[in-house]
Amino acid sequence: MPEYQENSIVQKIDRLAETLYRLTLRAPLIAAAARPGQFVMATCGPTLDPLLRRPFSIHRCSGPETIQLLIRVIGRGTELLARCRPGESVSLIGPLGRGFRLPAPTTPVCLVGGGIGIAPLLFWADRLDAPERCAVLLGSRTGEELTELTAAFSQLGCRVETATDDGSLGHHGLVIDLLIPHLTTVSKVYACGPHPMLAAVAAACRSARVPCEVSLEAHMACGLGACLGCTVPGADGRYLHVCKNGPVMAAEEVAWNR
Amino acid sequence: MPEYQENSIVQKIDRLAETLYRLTLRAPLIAAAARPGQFVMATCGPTLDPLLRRPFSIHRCSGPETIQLLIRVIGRGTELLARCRPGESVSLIGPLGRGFRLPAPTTPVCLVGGGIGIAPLLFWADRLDAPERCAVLLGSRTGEELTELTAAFSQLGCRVETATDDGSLGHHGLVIDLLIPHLTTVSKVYACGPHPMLAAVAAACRSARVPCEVSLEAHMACGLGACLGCTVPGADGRYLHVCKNGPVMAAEEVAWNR
Amino acid sequence: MEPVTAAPDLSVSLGPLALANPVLTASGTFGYAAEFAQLVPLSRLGGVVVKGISLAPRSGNPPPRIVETPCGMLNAIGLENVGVERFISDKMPFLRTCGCRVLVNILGDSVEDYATLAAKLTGVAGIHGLEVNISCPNVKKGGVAFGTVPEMAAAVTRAVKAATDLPVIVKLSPNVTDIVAMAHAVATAGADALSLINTLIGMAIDARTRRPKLGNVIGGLSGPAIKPIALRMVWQVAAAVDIPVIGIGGIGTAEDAIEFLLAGATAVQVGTANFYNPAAAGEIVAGIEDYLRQQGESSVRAIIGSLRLEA
Amino acid sequence: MEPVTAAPDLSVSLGPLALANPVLTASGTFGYAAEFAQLVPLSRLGGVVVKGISLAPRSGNPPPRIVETPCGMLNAIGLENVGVERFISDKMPFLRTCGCRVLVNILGDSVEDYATLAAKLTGVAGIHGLEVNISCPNVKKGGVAFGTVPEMAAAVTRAVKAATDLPVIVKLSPNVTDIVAMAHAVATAGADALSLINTLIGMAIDARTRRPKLGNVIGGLSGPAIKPIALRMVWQVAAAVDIPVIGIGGIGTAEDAIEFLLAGATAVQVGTANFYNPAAAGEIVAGIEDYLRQQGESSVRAIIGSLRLEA
Ligand SMILES: Cc1cc2nc3c(=O)[nH]c(=O)nc-3n(C[C@H](O)[C@H](O)[C@H](O)COP(=O)(O)OP(=O)(O)OC[C@H]3O[C@@H](n4cnc5c(N)ncnc54)[C@H](O)[C@@H]3O)c2cc1C
Ligand SMILES: Cc1cc2nc3c(=O)[nH]c(=O)nc-3n(C[C@H](O)[C@H](O)[C@H](O)COP(=O)(O)OP(=O)(O)OC[C@H]3O[C@@H](n4cnc5c(N)ncnc54)[C@H](O)[C@@H]3O)c2cc1C
Ligand SMILES: Cc1cc2nc3c(=O)[nH]c(=O)nc-3n(C[C@H](O)[C@H](O)[C@H](O)COP(=O)(O)O)c2cc1C
Ligand SMILES: Cc1cc2nc3c(=O)[nH]c(=O)nc-3n(C[C@H](O)[C@H](O)[C@H](O)COP(=O)(O)O)c2cc1C
Ligand code: FES
Ligand code: FES
Repeated sequence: MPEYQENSIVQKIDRLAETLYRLTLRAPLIAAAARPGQFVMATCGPTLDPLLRRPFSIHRCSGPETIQLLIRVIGRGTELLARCRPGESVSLIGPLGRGFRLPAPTTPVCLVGGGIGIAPLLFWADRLDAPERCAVLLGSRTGEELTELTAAFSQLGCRVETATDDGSLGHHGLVIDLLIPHLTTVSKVYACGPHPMLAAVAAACRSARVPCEVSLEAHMACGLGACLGCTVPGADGRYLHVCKNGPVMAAEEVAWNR
Repeated sequence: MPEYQENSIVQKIDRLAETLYRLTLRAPLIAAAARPGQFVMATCGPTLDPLLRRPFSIHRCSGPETIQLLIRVIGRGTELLARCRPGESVSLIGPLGRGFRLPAPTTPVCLVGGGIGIAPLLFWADRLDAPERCAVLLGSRTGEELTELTAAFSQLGCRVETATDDGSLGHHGLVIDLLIPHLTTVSKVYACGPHPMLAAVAAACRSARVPCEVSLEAHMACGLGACLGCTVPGADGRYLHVCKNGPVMAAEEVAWNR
Repeated sequence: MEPVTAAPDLSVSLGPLALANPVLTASGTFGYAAEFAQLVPLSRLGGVVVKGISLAPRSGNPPPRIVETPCGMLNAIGLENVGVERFISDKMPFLRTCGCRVLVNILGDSVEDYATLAAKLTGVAGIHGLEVNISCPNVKKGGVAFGTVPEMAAAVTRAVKAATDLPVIVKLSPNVTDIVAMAHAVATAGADALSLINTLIGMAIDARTRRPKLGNVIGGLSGPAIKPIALRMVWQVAAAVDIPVIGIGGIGTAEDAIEFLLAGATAVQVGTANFYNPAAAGEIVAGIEDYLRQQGESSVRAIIGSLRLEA
Repeated sequence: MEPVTAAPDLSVSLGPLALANPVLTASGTFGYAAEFAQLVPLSRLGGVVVKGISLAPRSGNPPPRIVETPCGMLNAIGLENVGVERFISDKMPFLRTCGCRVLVNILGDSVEDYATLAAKLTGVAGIHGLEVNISCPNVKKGGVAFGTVPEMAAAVTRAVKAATDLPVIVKLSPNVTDIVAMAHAVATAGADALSLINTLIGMAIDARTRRPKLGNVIGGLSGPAIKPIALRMVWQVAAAVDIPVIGIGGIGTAEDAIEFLLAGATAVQVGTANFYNPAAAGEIVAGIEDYLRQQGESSVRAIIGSLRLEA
């Protein structure tokens, strides 16, 4: 699979919520090659501090030559990215990693996203042959964060359900609560979000014998499989490397209890 | 003399030439206390790289609450400053160091500026009691760099003469050539510019027995007299510290030959 | 953990030396304190460590003396200082007024120099302790730095302790294979506390001119770049010795300082950060207080060495 | 100096090993080269040094293994690798096609391990040299790192030299008091070249959770932050030994690389920079060529060690 180091140009930056931004970048090589669930490594600023690139899921290929990133500001790197202005350039490496694998044709599936973990799911919904078969379950702290994203999934024809910690939108509680009723009908679950959410989703799917793919996070230096830094414990006792074995993995590959 | 650490706000940034910028900053405390020849230490970016503040002469107090810096882009710090946009903040420490000392009243004086060394001279001309007595001699690589600056001095009522390396404006040659004829009439010379220019000005003034003050440069960590980093050899064999003993010094204090 | 509402207790003790809070400024980065008086509320600091003082005045190294490096700086000041006599007559009057602890950093060419300096500073009003800089070359031993040979470091420590009744802090050099062995030697020789780290030896070259960027060719590396090394050494030393340790190296924020406290430092010194942010030391005092509230701790002493290693 | 128009000669020799240009990639930062094949024109590099290989496969340290630090990073990978058998069977086929020199970094728990590894790799087609990583603990000597004791480093060097006819480069650890003594010991023991530096030992703590940020608590510091230390050590070692030196540590631009060449390095390795800018090594080759033109030099060999120290 092709990989590029590409100087993308910021085309647009939208603030979706207090700490949530959507970056639209012109990156023709990466846009043409990207598959849902893959990620890019982005340089956050013009100097040597912060030093390392940051991994971000490809949120969407919004045109043949552009990609979008959904960015939650949590530290110095994401803060610098959120200050980008149109016309500036952001160096990207990508598309990287293994993306989502196709479900059986036409069967109903669930996409489960928590917080910033919603990012890769829109691209996936976009590329799934029949979005109507998608139930998209989105969880977040507050409703504000979900407004734009819910609309985007709905536009694709997905059925969207939401859960918020503060009850300001949809179910007042966890997104996993929304998943349980679906497990009797869906043929596959795709989940991305905080580790405890993924663990809960994996456990629920396992009980219900529904195949489940999860997109994991780990601190990364290279994103290329070279530094061996991005380890998570695997179910077989060996270490998995998120950037190469994932970020999307079958839930049963992962050692959830460690 | 008061010194402040002040978060200034960028009000305006003008590009005067290819690599020459004028920054207008709201910094009420520093503006109120500043005297010509003094400088500020400015933070260049939001991260730890570049780490140290950069010294810049106060180019002008353009209003009661604002100061201007004239910035030549030569490296990473100045590059970052030139990318500032109105509304952003720049941390300053100042006003620092010893400025120009007053000449005898009403006698004619010469201000000699080479390249970015012109920066502090405008503030000085501005505050001199009778600008008409000022002959301002400006040298530069090309005329483009001098257009705006010449106009500013002229507006104050100074007589301006220019010299350019490429002959595109005024005298085709060095600014020191412009100084020689004045040395018979002026009571004092104030000079700021590259070290070789200052050495030549100091030598000419010494021959003509005209008192001369020069503004020097040295790499600085603190600007406060604490790190002892900003040394230049003094005429008496001891080291001078540019940030405390200067930046403006009597030419005879400096060991020019070393 | 419950948020605590009473102001947390920030006081700590470096052996015999009590500090109102654990934040000091590092030698050579804060002059003689007067240089920062307009920018920093000195009385809010735990203390200041003044620029290293020698017996005779020193003029220092030829310029350039300072080079910026990635997230750090090299300095080759060459221990320029006014000498002990002028320090006492010219610099102490202001230092006596600054409202915080005053520690004097001393340096010499021989064991005797150190002892003489300690004796001269003992009994001077307003001096609360000595910090012994052993990163200097021992001219009698071919210029090998005192701080790289345990026996030489111990000899300096013993001599200084014998010459003074002031608290004696020995400042370790990081340019060694085994920092714990150095710490042991100095602790056994009677030091009241240790401070570490001094600068790492580095170099920079101007590719265009093919010359060293420092007049002295090599210099000392300081700043955020060295923080991980300093923290590791402080952790190793604090676990190995019974005397208090002061953490130094790249500290610029309260979070940095807290990392050192958790690793076992009883106090910290802020060095290079004073240059790029004179407000740093004050911000760190306030930030430690905030942290203690958030963590529900009523005293800073509760977090010293409280790094959690169990899984 | 006149600008030179003919392409400058970039070739250098590391003792018996000739390189088309002096730019290599550093062990552990370039995988087994295949990982970068789509981003880097491998045949334009002087060579690649592969991830450290041990006799048996190793699974490495628990996560987290990577922490960013100011202008640097800490890694505690724990020498995860596929082991020498799978390296030869699975990784060498690609490496044989990559069009540049291939050096294999080896590591062991004992002198015998190193010798066995060297013997196993000797005669494998496509391997042009061995780089001996002596920053590992000697399990027979209580876990003291081979690279911190001159005699132990010399013993490893002799054993590897006796086991192979490949060029042997010994990679020095910077965590020592006297890097020159280490270099002497290894050179006298027969090393064909030296490479330095490996990472400095560091640490990072999460203030909020009070836990180490690395699963292994301590890790190796690399990146631009350490460049001044690496450059100083390379300068000291290059002046002291007669064998070629490879400079490593924080090199990310041609200017960085040139600093090391001026200090006396015959070649350089690009490490952490491969992560933040995979194009770095290629840019450095091109940038050295530009520099030579600008400086009017027809060969890179003319600038090696050409630092000007006179005033
Ligand atoms: C495969 C993958 C896809 C991701 N997709 C997205 C996305 O689409 N949108 C989004 O906002 N975030 C995403 N993240 C998380 C994102 O990479 C981190 O939030 C980001 O690196 C934080 O950088 P910072 O400098 O702001 O934070 P800091 O905390 O200052 O970063 C310090 C260091 O920790 C690392 N780090 C911190 N948090 C994380 C994390 N959660 N995962 C990995 N490394 C981390 C940083 O990369 C950096 O090296 C993804 C992470 C991975 C591994
Ligand atoms: C008292 C004083 C007043 C000055 N006034 C002005 C002014 O009004 N306008 C202006 O454009 N420049 C002025 N300079 C020069 C200005 O400080 C440098 O051009 C600037 O620091 C370069 O930073 P950089 O990061 O772009 O360059 P880099 O070369 O990347 O800087 C690397 C390091 O070298 C130092 N450095 C580089 N050049 C100089 C220099 N000439 N003097 C001091 N330190 C230097 C930097 O501060 C930094 O620490 C003044 C310098 C001094 C000492
Ligand atoms: C410019 C400068 C001068 C210094 N002078 C001394 C000194 O005189 N005595 C001493 O013990 N340490 C001296 N140091 C070392 C610092 O006190 C401190 O140990 C070191 O800089 C590491 O801390 P930092 O990273 O916070 O700066 C000096 C450091 C700098 C940057
Ligand atoms: C993630 C990582 C893994 C490394 N693995 C090895 C290794 O297996 N063997 C070795 O000799 N050095 C290893 N190193 C050290 C590098 O080869 C190099 O010496 C060091 O990183 C300094 O160079 P740099 O600052 O350019 O990265 C590793 C470094 C990093 C960052
Ligand atoms: S991030 Fe380097 S191996 Fe995965
Ligand atoms: S810049 Fe620190 S003393 Fe002058």
